[in-house]
Amino acid sequence: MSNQPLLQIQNLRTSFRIGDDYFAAVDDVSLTVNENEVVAIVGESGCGKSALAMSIMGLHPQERTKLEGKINFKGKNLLSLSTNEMNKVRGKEIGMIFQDPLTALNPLMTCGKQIEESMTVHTNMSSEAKRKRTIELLKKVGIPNPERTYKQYPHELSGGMRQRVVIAIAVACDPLLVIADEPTTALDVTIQAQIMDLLKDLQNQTKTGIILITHDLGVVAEMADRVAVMYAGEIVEIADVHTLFKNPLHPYTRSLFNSIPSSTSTKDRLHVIQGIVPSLKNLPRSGCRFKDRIKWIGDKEHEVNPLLREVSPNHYVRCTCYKNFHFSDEDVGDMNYGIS
Amino acid sequence: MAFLKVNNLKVYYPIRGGFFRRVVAHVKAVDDISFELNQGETYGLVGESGCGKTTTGRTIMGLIKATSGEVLFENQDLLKMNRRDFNQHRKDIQMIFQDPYSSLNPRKRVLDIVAEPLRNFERLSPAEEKKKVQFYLEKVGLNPEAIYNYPHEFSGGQRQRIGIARALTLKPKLIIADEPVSALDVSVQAQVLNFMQDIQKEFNLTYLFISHDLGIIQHMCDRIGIMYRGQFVEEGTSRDIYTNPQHIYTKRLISAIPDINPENRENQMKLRQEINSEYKNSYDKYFNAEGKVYNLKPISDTHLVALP
Amino acid sequence: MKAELTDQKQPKVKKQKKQHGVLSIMWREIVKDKLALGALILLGLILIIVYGVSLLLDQDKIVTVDFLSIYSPPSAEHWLGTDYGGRDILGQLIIGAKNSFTIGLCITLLTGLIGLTVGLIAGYFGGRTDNIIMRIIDFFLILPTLMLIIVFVTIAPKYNVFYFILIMSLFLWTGKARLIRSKTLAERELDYVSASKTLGTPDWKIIIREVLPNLSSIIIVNLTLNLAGNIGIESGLTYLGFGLPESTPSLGTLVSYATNPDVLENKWWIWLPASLLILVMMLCINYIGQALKRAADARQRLG
Amino acid sequence: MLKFILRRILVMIPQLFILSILIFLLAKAMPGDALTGQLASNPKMDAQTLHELKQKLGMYDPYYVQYARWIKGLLHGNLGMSIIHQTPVTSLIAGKMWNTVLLGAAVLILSYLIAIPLGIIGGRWTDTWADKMIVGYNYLTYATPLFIFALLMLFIFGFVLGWFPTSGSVDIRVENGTFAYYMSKLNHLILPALSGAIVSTTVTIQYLRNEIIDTKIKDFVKTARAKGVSESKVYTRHIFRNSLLPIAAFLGYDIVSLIGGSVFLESIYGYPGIGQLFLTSIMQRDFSVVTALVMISGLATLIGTLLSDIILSAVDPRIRIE
Repeated sequence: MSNQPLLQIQNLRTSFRIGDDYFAAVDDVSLTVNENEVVAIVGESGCGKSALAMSIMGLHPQERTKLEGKINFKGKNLLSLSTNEMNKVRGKEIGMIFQDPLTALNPLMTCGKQIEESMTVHTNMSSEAKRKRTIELLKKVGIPNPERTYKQYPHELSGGMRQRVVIAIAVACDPLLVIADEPTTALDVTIQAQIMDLLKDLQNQTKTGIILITHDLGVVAEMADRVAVMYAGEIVEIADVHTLFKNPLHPYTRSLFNSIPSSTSTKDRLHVIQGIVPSLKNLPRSGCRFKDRIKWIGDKEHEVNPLLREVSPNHYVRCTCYKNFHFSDEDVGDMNYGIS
Repeated sequence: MAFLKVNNLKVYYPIRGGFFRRVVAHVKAVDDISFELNQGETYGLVGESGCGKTTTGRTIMGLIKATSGEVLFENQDLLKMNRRDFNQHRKDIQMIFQDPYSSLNPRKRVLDIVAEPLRNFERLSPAEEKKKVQFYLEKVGLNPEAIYNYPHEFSGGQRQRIGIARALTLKPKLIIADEPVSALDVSVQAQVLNFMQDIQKEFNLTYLFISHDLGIIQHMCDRIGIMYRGQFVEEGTSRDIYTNPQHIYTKRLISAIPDINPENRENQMKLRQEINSEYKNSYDKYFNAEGKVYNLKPISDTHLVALP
Repeated sequence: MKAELTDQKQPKVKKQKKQHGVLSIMWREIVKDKLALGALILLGLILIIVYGVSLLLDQDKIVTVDFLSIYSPPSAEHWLGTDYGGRDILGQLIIGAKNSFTIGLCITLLTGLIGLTVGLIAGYFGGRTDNIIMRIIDFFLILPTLMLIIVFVTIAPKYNVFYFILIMSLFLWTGKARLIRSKTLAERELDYVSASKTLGTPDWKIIIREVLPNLSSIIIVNLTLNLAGNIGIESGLTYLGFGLPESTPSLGTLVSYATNPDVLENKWWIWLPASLLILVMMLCINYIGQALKRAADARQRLG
Repeated sequence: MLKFILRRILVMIPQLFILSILIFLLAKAMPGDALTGQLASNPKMDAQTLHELKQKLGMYDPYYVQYARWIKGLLHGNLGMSIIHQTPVTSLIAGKMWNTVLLGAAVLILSYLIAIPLGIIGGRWTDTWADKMIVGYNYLTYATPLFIFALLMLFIFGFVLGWFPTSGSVDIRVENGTFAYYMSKLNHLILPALSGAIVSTTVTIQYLRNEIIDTKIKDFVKTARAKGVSESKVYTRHIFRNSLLPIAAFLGYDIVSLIGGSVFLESIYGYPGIGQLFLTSIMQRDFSVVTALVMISGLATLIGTLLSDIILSAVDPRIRIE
């Protein structure tokens, strides 16, 4: 691992315009990704994890988005690049894998042409060379008959095969960093396992950094080296995967772990996080953002301005409320019953 | 006596082809399955997309026409009933749908949504009706005052509970839950699952729980049937299936569940590779020449596997 | 970006029925759009004047030929001049507008009723019913509609206004039926329809109580836009001489005087006001229709 | 592909059959023998001769015999005789057909030339002033009935400004085949074609614009951007291509509306074509011509829709594969 991180996000704030106001979906996020490292970003829908990924790629519609902070990649700040300069980074140095292979491919273009397109944009390869490389790539992502698939349209392939094509597009130009936004969510379990194994395989070969966006802690456990947990636009905990799964600290992380049905909890009651994920407009903007959902924890346990602190080497937790956190006994109270 | 017994159920769809669009073959969405449910238990139907689990549920519910077979509910065949008799039995079987957004009519108020079955089967005065609706809303943990609100004013989990309240009003005996939580976030998922267990006890419900998520199935179900291409490959208690899977497909499915412990990562990957190579090498042992599985054979009192 | 825009807690309880209906949303959208509101007011004014004045007008007097004032240009006596028979243009304009609008409305409602019924049935039941209905509609699609209407009008015995409305409706319901069918097909796939079935609700009730309310905005928009279209088709046919019988003058009748090049070139007061009135009415109705369309499509709402 | 076309043609046959029956019944409802044009309900004819003539024409035969006779004639290209002109309907129509085809083609080409750029501009730069102008233009053209618009165009450019001829398809004074002849034809064509084209741009513009706006937010466009494809290429390679596709399928249906439109355009501009022939024939009660024209129009419409389907299946791989 070189000393210089591959990607360094500093105090990133991504705000979207709703009406006349801007609301930060990603709020003051700092994160580094090293070469050959898989960093998972976990959270529920609306926590800002996808918005973060799209911010790195610069794919948010400019007229409705405000980006603040820095995203340093290979010595340049991606946020200060012009569209043209950014286009040279996208697809060449950073590749992206999308969630739904059904919609991520152009229905009117053959798979081969779609993979070749990034080579066309970024290299001067001859069409024969591009074709050869595309077929190589298709083979690499585990497509059984690459020559045939090269000429096929997306609708002729199964979901798993399509996702392999999407991955081939992402790694076509040997990027240094791959952002995978829920790459297995839309797939069946057995296909998900295949795609996870494929991604791990590719990563072992190429030593790329991967940012893995997911809501599935199982996928994280299988793939990630380091994990950042996001809640309401903020990172609430970062640690390496073993530490986080052995010793989760932040109340939100612990709640998440407790709410997954797993072999150990058969027929037991699952933990329920009170209340619901606040919408973008209603995000609490000050204090501990998770406060409302653990009301039995006293106010004085929270910090006024919660910071992400290193509590043990490389294990960061936001807010002090984790120290005396305990789960609530009253279980039925979870129905947020009789409100307003 | 079985509470619900499904015998040799088949649901085929014709494929038309050729120049004159004649029926050239059939998609066998459900291909000759038999299973039974005991009162009060939760029976899980698992499989990957397109395996026929949803079709099975909907056929029992009468939403899809069966090609052949029997669905015996309390010893009466639902498939042979005329419309009126079937409607009477419908009261006893209700359904929870996957998508909390599309399963509630956006143009109707909560009161009208929950009262719909009451209006079909019981003649109640508006006051009685309102009282009953509020009773069930309270049961599912929603504010009983919210009856004049519209579905879009609720969150996904709350909507799912409105759907459950609607299913409960007729005091059903069997509830078919078709992927009831797969559209929800983890924490909300937990809420709905807990709650389904609560009302099961309270109303002595039997569940046919359909899901693709093996973790949830394991958490919820007493007995499990694994489906693959319209057929059962294995059936057994939760313990049978998860600790002693016999069919290669079941093994594949279970090994594909990501392990929540990162320490097991390498083992898990190795296990998957082993099973994959077993799948390739001993394919003939598990599938016949047409790629179909064999008929179920008991290997213990509770455990059935599709082996030759 | 999937920011969930739901409320944090359970929704505020409503003590009373708050206006959530399609109509109130549409009304709000129109009020928000000043141009649409203007269009609505203008159209309302035109209709009030047309229907009000036509009550006061002595229709016989207007159609009486007066050879003393043939083709007289606008004057104090005849504000918009007279035609070849010396008849007052303004009076004809008002009666014509009334007839055109009323007949357009009748055709719209009749085709709406047929299209709605057929579309709902085909879309909801699907299968063979749908297949048969769609074959029929496909057949109507290939018919040279305008020519056939003209032929029907010509060979009709005892031709009158009702006959005209029926002929028009016979050929114009298919578009609506197709639209309603495809929307019903989409609604039918949604689980709330399945839910109603599992709750024992009979099919006709599901169609009327569940599916229909979800199509109401589309229907209203379609009817509005169709109203404009039908007024156009009616006056167009009348212009060609195959529309309303002579006893029922329409705006098209006045425009049809322009088939005479002399009238077109030199006597603008005869055909131009009617043309402009058609134009203004169609613009107003269409503009309202477009605003309603925005209201129906939440993505395009102004706020 | 060939199979698809063949099956599509097979579907046309029953439609054509029902159409022919409908026209046959209509013709029977018309006075005289509208099918062959042999007989006018001439009041001067006495009952005896009328009866004999009818017998000779087979009008007392059962309907199916008459129908078969008519179809047989049709298949041999015999559309009957025009009573008024006393010439075969075929030659009467042939003389006017080319003018209508010319006008129709001009309307179509002009319409697409105007609509596609406007639709693309509106879809790509949504909510800019240019887009607002286009939307406004669309409101106007959508609301304007063809006959009013054509009349106003004729009034303004033909009479008031005098830029274009106000009637006919060619100046009768120029010699057939000369350069001046073609120029005159073009000159007569511009105004009607432009009127028809402008009014028919609406649907195309609106559809194209909406389609582009919808395609813009599709996932595969994000994929393309994530590849580093430049903004302009994203539009040309991914968005426009995919949005123009459904437009291609409109072509067939455009032919359908052209037939209706030609009746108005030709009548207003005094342009001698099929539409005008239809109107004059029906006013002169020349019913054999009328039935022939309705039949031909139905056939043209059928071929138009067939064309649409073929084009669509040719450009969309999802349809091509069955």
